[in-house]
Amino acid sequence: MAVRVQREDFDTGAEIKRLTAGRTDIGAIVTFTGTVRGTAGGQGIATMTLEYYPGMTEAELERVEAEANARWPLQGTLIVHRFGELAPGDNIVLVVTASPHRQAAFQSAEFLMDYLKTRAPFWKKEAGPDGKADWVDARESDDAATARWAGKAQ
Amino acid sequence: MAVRVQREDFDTGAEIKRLTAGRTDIGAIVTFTGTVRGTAGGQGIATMTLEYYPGMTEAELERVEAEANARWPLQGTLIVHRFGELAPGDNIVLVVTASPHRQAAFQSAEFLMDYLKTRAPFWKKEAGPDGKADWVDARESDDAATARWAGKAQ
Amino acid sequence: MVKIVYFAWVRERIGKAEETVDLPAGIATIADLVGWLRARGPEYANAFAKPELVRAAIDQTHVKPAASIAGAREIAFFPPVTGG
Amino acid sequence: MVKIVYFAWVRERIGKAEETVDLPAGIATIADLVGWLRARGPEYANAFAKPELVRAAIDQTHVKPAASIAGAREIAFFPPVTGG
Repeated sequence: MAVRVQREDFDTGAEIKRLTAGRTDIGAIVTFTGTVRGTAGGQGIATMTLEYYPGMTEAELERVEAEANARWPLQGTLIVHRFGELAPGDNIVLVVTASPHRQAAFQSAEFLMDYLKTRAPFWKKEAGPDGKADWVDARESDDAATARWAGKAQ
Repeated sequence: MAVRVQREDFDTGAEIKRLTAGRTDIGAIVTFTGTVRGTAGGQGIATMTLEYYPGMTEAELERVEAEANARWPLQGTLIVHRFGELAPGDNIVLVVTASPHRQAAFQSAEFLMDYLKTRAPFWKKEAGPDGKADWVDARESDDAATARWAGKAQ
Repeated sequence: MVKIVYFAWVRERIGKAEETVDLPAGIATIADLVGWLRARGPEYANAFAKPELVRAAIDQTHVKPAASIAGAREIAFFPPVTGG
Repeated sequence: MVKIVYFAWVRERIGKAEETVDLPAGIATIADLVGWLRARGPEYANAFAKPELVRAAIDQTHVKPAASIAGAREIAFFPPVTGG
């Protein structure tokens, strides 16, 4: 289990290797990589800036990572989330889950991403090509995606 | 869209980079990497050998890849499957899906893997530490996993 | 003395990321604190113009407006999170 | 003349990966072909001892035992697939 909030980019392939090196008990590794899209709601995006709450954000990510490990038989999990100014095409977030079973690896990665996209303490500001920047509003459809995990049995 | 059946190993990180290089319209990339486990049914595994049907196997993988692209809004898909003799910890199969939406990326990757684990023309032979080798029988639980996609709306 | 931290547009409107304040007696809850802050100046009034849009945390744990701030070391105000 | 290919334990039991055979008249379906193959020798009888465990494809498309083999260029026999 590991959580990192960092300004630097990450390397999905290297993270998989680190998580699985020398192990022969893992059968399934799922990764989710989130990237900055060049448009949002039909508008062009020049930059996306992510702010977070140092201390609280990491603690929340560790809590949800522990919850995923309690719900599914996982052998390794990793959450990496970037902050600062990002450009279209840049990586934002990485989730890696490893399990003997592919369903557990898929479901736990989706669970973690639903949380990260809706409940994790990050705030997003998007600037258009004209430099005009706005904070992004919270989205309801994402909350619905997270709600479906509430009370869900393994 | 791309399908490869190959003896050589693959590099998940490099495949992600190849699929997404220079693009700013992708928001979500999911990868599934399947690896050889060191035990099966409580027995140790020394090697796993995969046989396939050259021509038919690729055609089937391309068919299911096209089906995934018809069901979900995908911007890129990749299936790489190895054949030949593999050892515990080795990579077996890689699926990569890219989409503007994380749910589509997750669901299509899971759909492709359910197919690959149950319907794709591959045959698996496992050898124990004593060198005794047996062909693996088809598994019913995996067929159930594939059946749930039948007729499922997007 | 309690440290207050602000994030995203709450921070931008107030014009500072954090401050340490001496609270008068009678400020018992998050809602009390919001009321007190709003009276400190137009930048605060602007940040808390719609208090229902501002979330709070005490010592890095989410809390409701009715939560007691007794013993708090760090109180945070921020918009609803927008994820990654 | 039709090419027949075998995979996995079907291949191992028969002892060859492929062969090209001249079929006698009256061999119209996959099931007919299986019956004809079984009579070719003990290795074939062994491979097709439980015909329900052997799957078939004509020109790389899965077919049922009742499928006609008329016009087939390549017929394949293999166990149920076991995936990756």
